[in-house]
Amino acid sequence: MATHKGRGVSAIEYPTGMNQNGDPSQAWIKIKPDGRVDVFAGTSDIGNGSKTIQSQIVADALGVPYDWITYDNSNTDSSPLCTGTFASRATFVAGMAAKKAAESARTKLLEIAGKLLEIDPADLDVVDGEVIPKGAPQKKISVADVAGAATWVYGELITGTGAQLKPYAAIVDNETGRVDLPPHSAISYAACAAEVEVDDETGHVTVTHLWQCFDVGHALNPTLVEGQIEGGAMQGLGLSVLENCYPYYPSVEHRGGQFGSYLAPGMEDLPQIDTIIIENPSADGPYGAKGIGEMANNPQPPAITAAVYDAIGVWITELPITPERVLRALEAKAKPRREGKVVIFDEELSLAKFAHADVAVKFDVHA
Amino acid sequence: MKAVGARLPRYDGIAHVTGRSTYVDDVRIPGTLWVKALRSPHHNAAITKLDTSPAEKLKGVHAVVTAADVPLLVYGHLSALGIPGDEPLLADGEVRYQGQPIAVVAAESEELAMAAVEAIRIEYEERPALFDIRKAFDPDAPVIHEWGNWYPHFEGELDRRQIRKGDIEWAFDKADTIVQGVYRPAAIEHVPLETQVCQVVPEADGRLTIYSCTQALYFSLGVVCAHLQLPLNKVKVVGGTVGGGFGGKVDTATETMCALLAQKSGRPVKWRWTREEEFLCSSTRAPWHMEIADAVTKDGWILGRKMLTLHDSGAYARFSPYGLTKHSFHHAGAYTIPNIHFDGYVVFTNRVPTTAMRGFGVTSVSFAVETHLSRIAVELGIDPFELRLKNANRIGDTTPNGVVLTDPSTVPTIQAIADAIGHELTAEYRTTTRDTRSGAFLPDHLVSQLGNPEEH
Amino acid sequence: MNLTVNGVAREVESGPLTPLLFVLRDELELTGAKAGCQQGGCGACTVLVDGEPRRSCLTPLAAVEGAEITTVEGLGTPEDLAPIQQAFTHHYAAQCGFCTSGLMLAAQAYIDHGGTDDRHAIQEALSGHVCRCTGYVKIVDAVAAAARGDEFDLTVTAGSSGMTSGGVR
Amino acid sequence: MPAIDVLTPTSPDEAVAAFGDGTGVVVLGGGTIVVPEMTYGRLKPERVLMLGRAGLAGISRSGSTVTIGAATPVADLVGLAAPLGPCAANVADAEIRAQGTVGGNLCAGEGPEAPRGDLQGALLALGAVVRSAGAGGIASEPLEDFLPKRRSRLALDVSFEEPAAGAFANLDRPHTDDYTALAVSGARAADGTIRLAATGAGWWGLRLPSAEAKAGDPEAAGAAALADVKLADDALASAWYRGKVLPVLVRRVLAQLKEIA
Repeated sequence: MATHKGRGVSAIEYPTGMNQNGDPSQAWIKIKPDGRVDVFAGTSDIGNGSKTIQSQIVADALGVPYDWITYDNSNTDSSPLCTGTFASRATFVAGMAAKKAAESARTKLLEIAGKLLEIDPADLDVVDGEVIPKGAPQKKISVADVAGAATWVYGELITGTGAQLKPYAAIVDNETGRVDLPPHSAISYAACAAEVEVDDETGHVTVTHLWQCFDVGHALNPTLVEGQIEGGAMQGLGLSVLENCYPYYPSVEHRGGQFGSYLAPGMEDLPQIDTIIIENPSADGPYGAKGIGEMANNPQPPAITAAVYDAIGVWITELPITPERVLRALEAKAKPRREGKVVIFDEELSLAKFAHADVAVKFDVHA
Repeated sequence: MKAVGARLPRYDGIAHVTGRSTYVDDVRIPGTLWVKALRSPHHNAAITKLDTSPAEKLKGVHAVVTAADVPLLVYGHLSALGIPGDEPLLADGEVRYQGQPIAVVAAESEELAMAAVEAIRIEYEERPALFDIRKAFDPDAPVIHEWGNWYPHFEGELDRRQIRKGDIEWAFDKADTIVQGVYRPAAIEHVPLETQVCQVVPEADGRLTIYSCTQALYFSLGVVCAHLQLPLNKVKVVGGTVGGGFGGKVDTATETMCALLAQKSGRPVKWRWTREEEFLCSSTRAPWHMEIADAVTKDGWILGRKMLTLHDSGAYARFSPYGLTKHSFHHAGAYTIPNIHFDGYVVFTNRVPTTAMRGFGVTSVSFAVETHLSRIAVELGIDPFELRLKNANRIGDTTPNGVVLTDPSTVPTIQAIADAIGHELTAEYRTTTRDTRSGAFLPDHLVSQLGNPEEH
Repeated sequence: MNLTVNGVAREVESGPLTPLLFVLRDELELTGAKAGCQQGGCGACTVLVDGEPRRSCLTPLAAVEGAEITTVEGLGTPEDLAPIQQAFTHHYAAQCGFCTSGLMLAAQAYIDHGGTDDRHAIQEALSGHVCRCTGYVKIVDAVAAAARGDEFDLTVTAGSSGMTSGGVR
Repeated sequence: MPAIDVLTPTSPDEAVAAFGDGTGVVVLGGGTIVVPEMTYGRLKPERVLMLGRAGLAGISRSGSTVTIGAATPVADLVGLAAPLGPCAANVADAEIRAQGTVGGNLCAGEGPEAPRGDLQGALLALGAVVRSAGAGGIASEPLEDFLPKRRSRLALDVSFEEPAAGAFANLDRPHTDDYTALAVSGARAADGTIRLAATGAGWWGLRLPSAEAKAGDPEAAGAAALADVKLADDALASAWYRGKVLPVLVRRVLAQLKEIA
């Protein structure tokens, strides 16, 4: 038996928000008479932490402590529209709606405070739950006092609404796929290196180490970003070497209906994961954030595939890289076919191998 | 203290660790009926007989719903994006995948609901099925979808998503080497620990309250109201706390059927999918078939890329046309490739419809193009880091469909990984930045590709 | 049938073959244990039976007659979290939260049986629990910290082992 | 729904009496296999015999003979010598091992998607004898003979002579609640006889007599093992793959045995 080690690398990019945009999110805020803040948004928290992140955004945009925020995403009666928690949009798009709602509530808050203090609202700031006149901090009053005055003195409700929508980028040329507007919001970038060990007798691949670097724009909560990145790494590992709904794809036979036969990554599959977070703030996300939730499982499969090649000298380009595929590849030791300057890999997998000849010609990517 | 940037604990963290977060299955509603579905055992078949009356006659069975009960049976979930509908809420005269729901029942207990499903009389006439997308275009392939075997409605009229840029013929002529490869990532289950689950309560005022594990409350609201032909104020979707989604809970898989059963029975209903239903009947990440031919120079410049993508959509379109378009926009990866020829097809097969999953459309293409780059590096004998850094997107580079990039980070992320694993880069690559191309990083063939970020 | 659940003697009426999971969830309305698969495959339903972690979906009521059952509701309250709950909070070991109660109870048993902060031992002990989110790094961090008897500041969370900031580039 | 008759014997004799000839009785040991089948509506028993309190658990030794009660949890075997100890340690995860029983592992029906009965290979290699009850009374017989009729018998205990050396090799794909895609167990008796058996090479554990006959030549033994099995495709592995790896595992087991003087 021989165990072979190998390393591979990859670099990827991924857009934030729905492709072509056109996906609105909205939020609204009301401030209670003691200054505490209720945020209403329709963003589901699927574990990604959108309740937390949007509360943090509102706290800073308003200038109040985090624990003053109540976040309600519980139903469609009280919450305005959010397109949903997908497309890496919960922080970037929905978070921007929450930020705008907080800014609009802040404007209203300062308007009341201005009346109360007889100071131009433009000369007021809100910090840690207090309204502070610029240059005259001794005159500061609490947000609670302002909210109380709004309720009991001025007969006003301090609210704010916010909506975020980048217009839909239509394809204006079917020939080239050209669009009339940028079809994405901020693009995030990542690179990854993987180290594997391959048993050349059983074909078993163990991912031993992943190094990853993500440009997250700005980590609004570093711990939650880590959760996304590490979670994505494990799902990427699953894509690479474990998971398959159809073990004999394209056949539908032997599809697994149990955890015993569908190989979701388990705790014992966990490799060493080292991650570097870099922050190049986005121009248009809340506080410079980008959305990296989804891309977190994209860089591992190509890095692991290259690492397997580095270990045993064969390319396995059907995922997952199961022990069976490793043994079949080692047995075939396929070499690319060379035709002049053209190097053709994987002919045995190609459409041309399976389709009728005239179909194959139509779909040929060959020069 | 600034909240943004701080390592604050989760808003719902204490609720999570004390078991007090309320997921849909945890909502207790007295008098709730259990829901179960009759699902197709066949991959492709005509339904020649369907008689639900034996189930309806069982004591304790309060409602059975079939296609005939749905006010709007077919609703295009992405009709706003010009993607028409093809999938009936419940099978109507034919089934196109194993596990497709045909009828749903609501009964006093889970056992009784299972018995009611078994009591429904149904007969099928099996048809030949199609599973291999590489054979879908063949003249003798069985035609398995009303639109043919591949989606024909891109921008209302195209049967493929097409991207063209520059002069692909020039790139392939000029290339020193052309490297071709085929890439096939698999279908993946989302496997949220919380399976699909829904409860619907018919309220006294005629409204429906839907407790949903959806990732998109308003999206589900819109889908339910469309099928039921109700204004948005007649339905309240309650949710927001979800036991994992990963894209699979954008499908509105249970809500509409439960709403119809609640309406028909006048009772609260609950449907919690078993893990087997989740594994075998819920949508998956799509399998993809990608063929790439890259025209490269011997010193590692990628002059052009030809790419063919087949996206295995399963039996219906769902979000696949959207996913393929996103895929096409990103098929150059994190690099500038001046000459592009991309054709992509959404292909139907008789498997469970595929849907969005983390990285939708791009996970596949990242795997394909990055593995391809690793192969090119080996083929040319070039360091894989340096091959990437050479072609890496820079400020002012343009995407396959011509959009100018303003803040790409490919260069710093690759450099950071090289540092992390102790991979020595030459000075040229160690010191290069993401700034606008110049010098050795601006060969003649890229000059005309640069756009002005200021105009972006 | 009689059980002691979280220290309280309970008489339950569910049938003898009813899985303990549904006795807890449906009869006793303790919903912390989750019905993740009902196949024994995921660990979301794990509770302690006489101090040992057991998949409650696989356990018929009659098999645990007279036993002491501990569910997540018996670990601690929001005002007075058990150390393992503090560890999971501080180390951000719960994302969607659905696997959390089963994992914490298994971790509690691991620590009660003298488990240490050895990462491989923790991975082996908890290997029956799927976290799809998948927060394994932080879960192992949390269990290791609880096994060491760390003190936890619940106003902040900890960064993962293996994370570094690359700053702005 | 008709009520299910639940029998909870408190002694081995009561268990044997309650089982009778086994007609219409579903035996529930730890519940890891039977309970999900009931939950999913595939198993609708009329009578369920619960073994948890029947006094059938425990490991005893008499001289070099080891006897394991049928209701002994798999976890209790983990500390035993190879092949049984490492084989038991490879079963699913710690919680399932603590709940699933030896008897259940020997008597379970085929799984819907993958082989079950991880311990069968190790016990076959050990030449284990099963004592069981049912039609015709209590009988003892070699595990090979017992396995084909396991669905109609109530296993009481299984015993074997401690080997001079034991070995176990498996495909290690660690994940939750897994069944063994393929494993090979080997044992060398005091007289030098080598017995080999596989789990995952068929729907239950199988002896590998052709491999045993060539045990002195690991390469030849590995190849010969293929003659002893009828390999199947399932969700875990294809027949092709199992055919490739069975010889590897046989070789590894024989190598391990050789290392133990």
